[in-house]
Formats: sequence, C-alpha cells, structure tokens
Amino acid sequence: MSMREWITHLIKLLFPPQVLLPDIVGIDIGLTVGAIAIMVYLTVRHRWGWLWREWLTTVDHKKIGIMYLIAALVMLFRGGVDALMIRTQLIGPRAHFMGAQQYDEVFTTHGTVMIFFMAMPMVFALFNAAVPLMIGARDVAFPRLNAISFWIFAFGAILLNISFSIGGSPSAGWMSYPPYSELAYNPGVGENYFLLSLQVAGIGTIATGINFLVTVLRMRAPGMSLSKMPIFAWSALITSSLVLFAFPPLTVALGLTMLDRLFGASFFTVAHQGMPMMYVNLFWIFGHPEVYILIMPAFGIFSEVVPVFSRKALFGYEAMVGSLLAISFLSYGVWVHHFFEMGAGPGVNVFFGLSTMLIAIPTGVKMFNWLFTMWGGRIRLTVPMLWQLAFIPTFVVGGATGVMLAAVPADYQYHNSYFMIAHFHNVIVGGTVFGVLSGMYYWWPKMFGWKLNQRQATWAFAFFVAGFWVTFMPQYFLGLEGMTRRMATYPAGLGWTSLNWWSTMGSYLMAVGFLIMVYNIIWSRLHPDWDTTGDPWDGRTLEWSLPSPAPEYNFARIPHVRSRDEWWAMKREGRTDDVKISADSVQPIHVPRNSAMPIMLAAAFFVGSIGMVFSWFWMAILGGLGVVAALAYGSFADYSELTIDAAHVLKTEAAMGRVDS
Amino acid sequence: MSTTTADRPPEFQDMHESIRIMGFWIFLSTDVGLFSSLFAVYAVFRSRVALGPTPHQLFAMGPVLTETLILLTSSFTCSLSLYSARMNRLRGAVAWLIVTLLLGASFVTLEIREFVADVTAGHGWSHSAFLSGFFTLVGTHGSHVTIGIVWAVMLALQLAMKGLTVTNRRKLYTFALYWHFLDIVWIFLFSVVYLSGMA
Amino acid sequence: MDGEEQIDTAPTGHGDEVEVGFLAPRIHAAPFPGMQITGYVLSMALTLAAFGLVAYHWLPLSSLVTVILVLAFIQAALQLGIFMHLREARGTAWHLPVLALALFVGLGIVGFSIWIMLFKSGVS
Amino acid sequence: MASGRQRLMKGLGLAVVGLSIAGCGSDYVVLHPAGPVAQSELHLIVLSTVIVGVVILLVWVLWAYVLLRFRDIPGNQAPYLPNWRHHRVLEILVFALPVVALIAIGIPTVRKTYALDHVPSHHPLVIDVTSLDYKWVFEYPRQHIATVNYFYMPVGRPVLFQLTANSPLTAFWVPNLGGMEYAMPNRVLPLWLEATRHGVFLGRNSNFNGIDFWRMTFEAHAVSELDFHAWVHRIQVTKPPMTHRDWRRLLHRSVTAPAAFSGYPANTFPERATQFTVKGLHYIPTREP
Ligand code: HEA
Ligand code: HEA
Ligand code: CUA
Ligand SMILES: [Cu+2]
Repeated sequence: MSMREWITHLIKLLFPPQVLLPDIVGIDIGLTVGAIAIMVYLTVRHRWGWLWREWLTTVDHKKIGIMYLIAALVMLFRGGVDALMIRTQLIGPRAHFMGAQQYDEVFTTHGTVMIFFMAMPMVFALFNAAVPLMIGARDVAFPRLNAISFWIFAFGAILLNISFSIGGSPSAGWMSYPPYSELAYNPGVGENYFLLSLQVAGIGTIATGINFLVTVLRMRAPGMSLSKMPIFAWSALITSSLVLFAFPPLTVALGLTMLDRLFGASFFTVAHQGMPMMYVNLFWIFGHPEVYILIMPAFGIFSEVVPVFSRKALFGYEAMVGSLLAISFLSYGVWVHHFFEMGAGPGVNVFFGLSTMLIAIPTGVKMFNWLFTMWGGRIRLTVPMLWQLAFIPTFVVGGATGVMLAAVPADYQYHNSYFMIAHFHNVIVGGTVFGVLSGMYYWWPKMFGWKLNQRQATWAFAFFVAGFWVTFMPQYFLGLEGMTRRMATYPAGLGWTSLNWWSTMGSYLMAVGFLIMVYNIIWSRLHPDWDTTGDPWDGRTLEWSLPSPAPEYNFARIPHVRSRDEWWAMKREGRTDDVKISADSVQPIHVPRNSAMPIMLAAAFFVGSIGMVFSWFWMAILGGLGVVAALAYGSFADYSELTIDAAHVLKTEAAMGRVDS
Repeated sequence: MSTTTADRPPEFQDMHESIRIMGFWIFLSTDVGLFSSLFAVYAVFRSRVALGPTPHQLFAMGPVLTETLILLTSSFTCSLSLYSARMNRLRGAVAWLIVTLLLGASFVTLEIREFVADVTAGHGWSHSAFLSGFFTLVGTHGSHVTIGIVWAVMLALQLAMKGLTVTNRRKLYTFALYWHFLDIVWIFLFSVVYLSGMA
Repeated sequence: MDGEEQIDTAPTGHGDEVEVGFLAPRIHAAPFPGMQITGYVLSMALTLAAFGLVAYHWLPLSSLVTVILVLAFIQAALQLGIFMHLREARGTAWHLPVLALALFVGLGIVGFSIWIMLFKSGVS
Repeated sequence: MASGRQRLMKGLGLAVVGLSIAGCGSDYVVLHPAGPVAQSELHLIVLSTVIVGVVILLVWVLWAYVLLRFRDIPGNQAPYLPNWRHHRVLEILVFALPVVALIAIGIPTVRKTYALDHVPSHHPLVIDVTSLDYKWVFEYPRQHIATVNYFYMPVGRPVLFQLTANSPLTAFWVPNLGGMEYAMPNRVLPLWLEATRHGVFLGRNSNFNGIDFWRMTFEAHAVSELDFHAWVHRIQVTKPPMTHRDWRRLLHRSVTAPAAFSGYPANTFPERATQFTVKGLHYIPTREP
C-alpha cells in the first residue's frame, strides 16, 4: 500500500460510514452542552447580573465588537468543521462517511455559515472595535441600533444553527436556487429556516450599514476631513454603502421564495409561468456586491497594517481611496457573471464579462500600492504583517483566476466546476479570512488589553497558510478535469482521486492551524502579556493614542486632527501630551445608557421566525406583536443618556497616567 | 448643549436629532432598493399571466383614482402637520396628523377591498406569476402605509403627552419623510402598474 | 477632496461641536403654507393629467407610457423638493449623494433585469 | 498585424499541444477538446492563463524582492523613505498594466462570445434535450427516436441541442465538446457543439438539483456519419416506441440505465414552451403515440 492509500484507509477506519463522524446534530449537542456549561458557571458564580448589565444590554461599540468577534469565531469553528466533513467525504472515490442528503446539508450550511455568520460578523467586529476609535468618536452614530443589529444577527445565527436538531436542515446550497428550493422539491422546514435566518440577519446587516455610514460621515473628530481619514474608516464607509443597496434585493429574493413556499404564490415555481431565473438574477444583484462587502474591509485592514509594520506612510492614499470607490461602483454592474450560462445572449454576457474584468484595474492599483508602501520601508514580521504578506501572493492568484472566469466562453467550461470553487476560496480565504485574522491580531490588544503570544500565533499562521495552498491549488486542476461542485461523492477512474486526496490533507493542516489559534487565545489569556502603553505596534492612527482597552467614553478629550496618521504625527512632533487632559478642563461626558430593548426585540424576531418556519401563524403574529411592542417601548422611553461626571473621568484618566499636571 | 442658530428648522438644531434625520434618509434610500427590486420583478412578470387575467382585464380606473387622490391628499395634510409644528401650533400638528392617518387608513381599506374583490373573483395570486408580482408589489406598499399608520398613532400620542419637544419634532419630521416617500412610491405604482396596464 | 475641508468639520457625537452653517434653511415660519398648497395643486394636476391621458386615449400607445413615466418623475421630484424639504439643513450634503446612488442603483436593477430576462440567446 | 496574430495563435496552439502532451494526463477533459467549440474555449483559457500568469509572476517577484530587501533588521543598507507617498510614473504604470492585459483578454472574449452564439451550418443535427430528475432524455425530432442517458452524433456535423428541463435547473456539460448551458423548466435554450474526432465523451449535469445530482451523467458518442445512420436505423427497427407509461416512469425522481426508443409521445419536449408553462411541472401528454 502506498502512503496515500494507507492514510485514506486509516481515516476510513477512524470514521466508519455514518457512525463516528461528528454529525451536524453532534455539533449542536456540543454547542448546547457548551451553553449549558456556561449557564451553570454563571449561576454558580452568581454572574448573571453581571452578564446582563455588562454585556447583554450593552450599547458600547467596543463590547458589541467583542461579542461579534466571539460569535464569528464560534461560527468559523462550525463552518470549519463542515469544511472538514466535506473534505473527508471527498478524500477518495466512493467514500461514504455521509449519505448524499447529509452531504448536501453540510455544504449548504458550510457556505451559509461562512458567508453570513462568520465573515460578515467578523467584519462587523472589527468595524465596531476600531472605526469609532480611529475617527475620534465616543461611539457610533446610533448605539442602540448597533446593539439591535448585533442581537438580530445573533438570533438569526441561532435560528440557522438549531435547524439541524429541530425540524431539519436546509440542503439547497447557499444560494438556494428555485425551483429546487420550492415546496415541490424541498418540502421540509429546512429551507424555511434558511430563508428566515438570512432574512432576519439581513435586517440587522442593513441597520449596521446605515449606522456605520452615518458614523463615518458625521462623527469624525474635528479637523478630520475625509481626506485625512484612515483607510479602514474609508473601507467601512464604502462597505456600508454597498450593504445599503445589496441587501434589499436579497430581502426581496428571499421574501418572494417565502411567499411561494408558505402562501402559495407563483414567483419562482414551474407552474403558472413562474420564472426561477428571476430569483437567480435578484440573488446575484445582492451576491456579487456581497463578495466585495467581504473583501473591502480586508483591503482596509491591510492599508492600516502595511504602513505600521513598514514604518512608512501609505503609498498613494488618494489612489487607494479612489480604487475603493471604483470597485464599489463597478461591483453593482457585474452580477451576470454568475450565470453566463442562462442564455441571456451575447450582448448581455459581453457587457457583464467586460465590466467584471474592469475590477481588476482598481484592485491591481491596490496590490501595487501596498507593495510600494513596503518599498523603502522597514518591514517587521509581526503576526498581523505575516497575514498581510501571505495575502498578496495568494490573492493575486485568486483575483487572476477571477478574471479568467470573466472571459465568457472560458466560463462556459469553468462554471460550477471546482475551478470556480478554487477561485472563490482563493479570494475569500486568501483575502477576507487572511484579512480579518490580520485585523484580529492587530486590534486584539486594543480590544482586550493583552497581546496574543506571537510565537504560537506564527505557528498557527504557518499551518493555516500552508494548508490553504495544499487545499485549494489542486482544486483548479480538478475543475479542468471536469469535477463539478456539490458532488456527494465521485467514481474512481476519472483522475480525480489524488488531487482530492491532497486537497483533503491541506484542509487538515488548516484545521491544525485553527486549533493552534484557539490554543493561542486561551494560553495568552491565562498568561496575559498586558499592553500598558496602549500603543504596542508603534501605530499611526488615533486608536493607538488611547489606553488599551479604551475607557467607556473612549476619548476624555476629543482630539483636534491636523494630519493623516495623526497619532504618528503627534509622536513625531512631540505632541503626544495633547491627548492628556488637565484637571481643570475636564468636562462631564454623556454616554448612551444600556438598554434591554435590543435583545428583547431580537428575541421577538426569533419567536416570530420560528412561527413562520413551522407555519404556526399564531406564533408568527405573536412575534410580530412583540417586535411592535419593543419598538413602541423604545420610542416612548426616548433615548436616554448617562452622564459620567467630571470627577469620575478625571479619576479614570489619572489612573492611566493621562492627566497633565 | 448644541449651538442654536436661530434661522434653522428646530428639527436640526440638536446635533443628535439631525444625525438621526440623516440616518432616516439613508434608510429611505435602502427602501428605494427594495421597491426597485419589486418593480423589476413586476416588470419582468407582467406578461406572464398564465391562465389568469391580463393587467388590462384586472384593473379598473375608478378605484385607483380614488385611492390616488386620497393618498395625495394625505401627503398634503401631513405636510400641514409639520408646518403647524414649525409654527409651534401643537393642536394643529396633532390634528393634521390625525387627518393624515385617517386618510391613510381609508386608503388601506380601499386597497384591501380591491384585493378581496380580485381574490373572490378567482384572481388570487397563485394563478399566475403576474398576479403574484402585482399583489406583492402593491401589498408591500400597502403594508408600508399600514406601518406608517401605527407609527402615526404612536406619534400623535407622544405629541399629546410631551408636546413639541425637540425629539418629537424630529420624529414628526421623519414620519413626514416616510409618508411622502410612500407617496412617491405610489406615484410610480399607479403609473407603472395601473396606468401602463390599462393603456 | 479639498473643497470639502471647509464644510466638513463634522461634530463628534458628544463632544464640543463645531458649528458650520452650510445650506441655510429656506423655508420656515412662513405665515401661510403657500408652498404646501402649491405642491398639492401641482401634484393633483399632474396626476389627473396622467389618468386623463389613459382614460381618453389622448396619445398613441407607444408614447403614452413614456409620457406617464415622465409625469411620474416630475411629480416625484415635486414631492421631494416641496414636501420632503430635500435641500433643508444639515446633513443634506450627505443624503443627497446617497439618494442619487439609490436612484442610480434602482434604475440599474430594473433596467438590467429587464434586459437580462429577455433571453436573447440566438443559436437557432 | 495579421501575421503577428497568426504567429501568436500558432504559439498558443503550441502551448496547448505542449500542455496536452507533457502537462497532464488525458483526465484533463477541458484541455482535450474534441471539437471546435471546446477548442475555441480552450484557446481563450490558455491565452488568459498566459496573460494573468505574467501578471502573477510580476507581483510575486516584486513581493519577494521587497520582502528580502526592506526587512527591519539591524544593518540593513537599503534606503529608508518614510515619506515616499507618490510617484507619478509608477502610478500610471500600475494603472496601465492591467488595462493592457485586459484588452488582450477582452477582445477575444467578445469575439468568441458572439461567434459561439451562431451555429456554423444551415443543417445542423437537431437534438431536443430534456433533463428530468437525475436523467437526460434526448429526442431526435427528424429521426423520431429517443434515447436516455446517451446519444450518438456524427463526427464533423454541428449539432444543435435544444435544452429544457422538467425538473429543477440543471446544466448540460460535455467538457470535451464544449462548455455548458442551463437546461431550465419553462424555456428552451439552444446550444451547439460539434465533434471532430471519434470517441465517447462523458457528459454530466453540472448544476446541483438534489441528492442524486452527482449520478446524473450521460455519454456522447461521436461516430462517423455512416455509423450514425446505421445506429439510428438500428434503433428505429429494434426498439419499441416510448409510451406514455415510459414517460411517466422517467418523470419519477430516480436514476435510470441508458435506454433507447423508436419514437416518443408528442409534446414530451415542450416545443411550445408557453403551453408547457401553463400546465407546469406535471405536464401530461395529450395524445398517446
Ligand atoms: C471575497 C470574495 C471575492 C472576490 C474579492 C472576488 C473577486 C473576483 N471574482 Fe469572484 N467569486 C466569489 C468571491 C469573490 N470573488 C464567490 C464566492 C464566487 C462563487 C459563488 C458561488 O457560485 O457559490 C465567485 C465567482 C466568480 C465568478 C463566477 C464563476 C461562475 O460561477 O462561473 C466570476 C466570473 O467572472 C468571478 C470573477 C471575479 C473577479 C474578476 C474578481 C476580481 O474582483 C478580482 C480582482 C483582483 C485581481 C485581478 C488581482 C489583483 C490585480 C492585479 C495584480 C492587476 C492585474 C491583473 C490582471 C490584469 C489579471 N467570481
Ligand atoms: C467565507 C467563506 C468560506 C470559507 C472561509 C470557507 C472555507 C473552507 N471551505 Fe468552503 N465554501 C464556501 C465558503 C467558504 N469556505 C461557500 C460559499 C461554498 C459553496 C457552498 C455551496 O455550494 O452552496 C463552499 C464550498 C466548499 C467546498 C465545495 C463543496 C461542494 O461543492 O461539494 C469545499 C470543498 O473542498 C470547501 C472547502 C473549504 C475548506 C477546506 C475551507 C477551510 O478554509 C476551512 C478552514 C477552517 C477550519 C479548518 C476550522 C476547522 C475546525 C476545527 C479545527 C475543529 C476541529 C475539531 C473537530 C473536528 C471536532 N468549501
Ligand atoms: Cu493536458 Cu492532458
Ligand atoms: Cu461575482
């Protein structure tokens, strides 16, 4: 037996058909057990009150950011386990770790969880953690709405995740094309779960989009004109504007499918002249901007990380901003490249193929500008920078294969094949995931006050990146060998075996990387390396002028911004004392008061959604009334603020050594 | 705590409130996206009538005209409510608001009656893609109006309870934006759906 | 990006606010709601015109729909300008571009969808 | 100009040959075209690969160089330019480079997209294809025969496939012969392919439609014109016609073995798409054969 066969054999021994492999239900049981354990802990330690006051009702963007981060990491684990199950099933021909039905459920959840419940919240975590601080604001524009967004997202995620134990899981793929997703072919409640969880989470996402758009436009510190704004704030602004117009078409696509399924409408059914392709059209009007929603924040993060760890100003700031704008603008006009095969005719295909290719231009400008930023710098190989350095050579491959996909007749051969799977993991993992991980390591000290152990983090990085290449490069070739996506298994003799085997091994390497990352976090928490300076990386933007973590009110004194990279300039010009306050100039500070309304509102949404999923309409109505009640309560209670008095501010700042004497 | 400039509408004098108004505008623009998608669906499905009625057979001029006139008038009374508030006439503001919501309610009632008539005539939305698109587009607008009515009721109560506070002025202002926006959607509805269908 | 330096010293949420008056408000405290009445009359006229065109077949079918749409856009602009105080006060500078973008995207969605769904593939 | 392009095409041709001989085994169906459509698509694939390959290489080299030269290590002699933010020429260059590359990919993309939209023949062989849940039905309207999960086509003659579905959205893909096209309910979409060499080519549904999706394959047999007619004749003589019952059985969600029929009920293939759509999914033929 060759080594390869031997390993395959071993894995098959470890996981006999449909027995041992952690079933999705198993994951749910694990999550439930974990939740119960946490609850027991809270009860024993009498921490419920603390949890409620400090976290569940908080409207502080910093805490909301942390909650987003935790949720995103849990979902990364969940989507990652799905990925491992996919890859294990595909390790060799005719493998039967799962049945076809289960396989369909697994890839559907994998895609849905990763896109909507891992990548999006990860991005929002970093927006929340960093954007208000770097623009010199005390909070986002609508703090309570921010909490509503989070809780709505969280309950949406729960909704999708419980489907596996309660009622049945969706299995029509992450884009859930009709008529397959219609009642005639998909009679269970799984598809309802899919539709409602995305619908609910989508509402929260739109609210976040509005919130950050207004925050960036209206809450900047005096003096920080748009042209002095950090690029990450720019990327938050532009991502938000994409959210605003990408999500409504999704809402419509999902909503109409729901009307078909629950109320007998005829939008995308086969009978009564329904038109399934209209769903596809609407879905991708959303779907394409969505992938840029995922990548723009990563671009923003890299534009912060590169200058800091090259000790050099960003090259071509204006071009960086301009290219973000250009990408977002173009991304509204390319969606047909996901269905060139629908027969819309050469005119349509050529138009959308060329518009797709155009995106390579602004993206290329960004790639080169990062390289030029490093040129003539002094590159420090810290963990955030390592992720950035891995990103460049990786993303350029994924982007370039994207351009190959955009060449219409060529796409006739790539579409729905593993070539396409390879493309998008290449950009999503190599772009978005590398990006948000870079950002996580970068802002971690600011969020938590302690640093992650760099050596462990480097090992995690090495495994993950090596695993990435081993996993996804073979998939390009699988595509050229005619392997299509979503195959529950495949026969031998088509030449797919060894490439698939390597791909599977790669995913195990990524898993090792992820486990080290988790270990890294736990270990570093137990042996904290406190960040006492507030500026562990020798940063350039305003968040590093604050202590880590920042006090509740962020800035005791709002800075007056004079230049781009203001904190860097302060350090160069010896103005760092500007951030200190003097005892006689302290003002009381207003901060928004905690509110139970957001979590109640989201819970009402959840109840209503469960009612819809099972067609228990009394429950749906109950949930709807709950939503109205929560909104009314919020409206009548009026928005309330808490005033932190000057003495308290002074004491807090003094404790951090930030008072001028 | 904000600077007050005398010649600025009261809704904007408080920085928080002015930011909220901007947020509301942004929300309205996402609603533009929502309705555009529904209009796109309707436009594509318009001729897909299967065995059901065509637009020409389904629509009648009378009821649409009535509904339109009612809604336009409510838009006008809504603007009078805001006008009164700016003149610091609380009574007027509340009164015009109530007139607005009554007009809105009669609009919704008429619309529901139309729908019920269609359905009892055997033209339920499951009979063709066109009917599905029609009911959903018009119904989405109608449910927006309904939400607006609930909102107006709460707003009237708050005005009565707390008077013309800065916050209430802002709420009235955003409500007015919402209401006029629905009017704009209706303008496109009767033009694209009804009038083009009857032409 | 330079022009905006003057108008863009935005406030912070809770801090000391820097006041910049741009786009000073036009309407308020007029003793008589003249604007509102004008707007109402105009919108009534436009609406009745559109209905009249259809009811009395005043125009050939080909141009009818176009004319109706033009009337609709005019009326929408009226609503925005007169009733929605589009140009009023602070923040205007931001919601205008966002609305413009919304219009652009909205028209794109409708127009492109119709084009795509024509299925112009023509091998046969 | 023309000769330059010829030379380029020749070079590309060589590259293709090189790839197919040395690069990889015969499993690379996309890289082993058996007809003009796949051939033309392969040209574009190779051309775009070469062009983006150059770009990738450029970025990698620059990346490696920067990384090696500008590390923050003691004694690094490389220049340190903390405020170097702009360079007119460079900025124009990085803008122009992708533009040039995209023009080079874009022009053949446009040409081929239009070219592939027309059957280069007035008398193509017509095959009506219906995808049912987990099987493919091929009907030859001129020859009045029908097959399931396999079909024959003559080498050297364009074939016009008229694709539709009586099932969820599927996609018809024979990588050796050319790229895919959707087969969807309520609509008939045309796709033309041609085989220029003999062989049996594996085709499959490439668009997920349920649990047995991965088993929904078929075989395309490319044979000489003579053999094709012999085959048709054999089917016409030896096989029974498809009955109403047979058709209903095909409509079940199942995977079936290949089969052939001499004749088929009228209207199994929705020539009149409108009629089909009104009745919807479970269309029942009005006439027995
Ligand atoms: C983060 C997410 C992300 C990003 C950033 C991209 C970026 C791009 N994508 Fe990708 N894509 C996806 C996520 C993403 N994609 C997903 C999830 C799918 C499939 C969904 C599904 O079906 O399930 C998909 C599918 C997909 C398709 C459909 C394939 C099919 O279904 O048949 C196409 C086709 O055109 C495409 C093209 C592109 C292009 C041209 C880019 C460009 O933006 C890339 C631009 C970047 C570069 C080009 C690199 C840097 C540039 C230079 C160095 C300059 C010079 C370069 C050249 C001239 C080449 N993508
Ligand atoms: C953000 C988006 C995202 C991300 C990050 C990933 C990450 C990964 N994806 Fe995914 N993928 C999608 C989005 C994403 N994917 C989408 C949208 C689809 C299409 C779905 C559809 O067709 O509908 C898809 C489909 C898809 C397929 C095709 C399935 C098919 O069509 O049949 C495959 C196959 O290899 C795959 C693999 C992987 C792998 C190996 C990773 C890895 O990078 C994962 C790395 C993470 C980990 C490895 C964490 C591991 C967990 C542990 C370490 C825990 C170990 C503990 C125990 C085992 C108890 N993905
Ligand atoms: Cu390449 Cu065979
Ligand atoms: Cu895309």
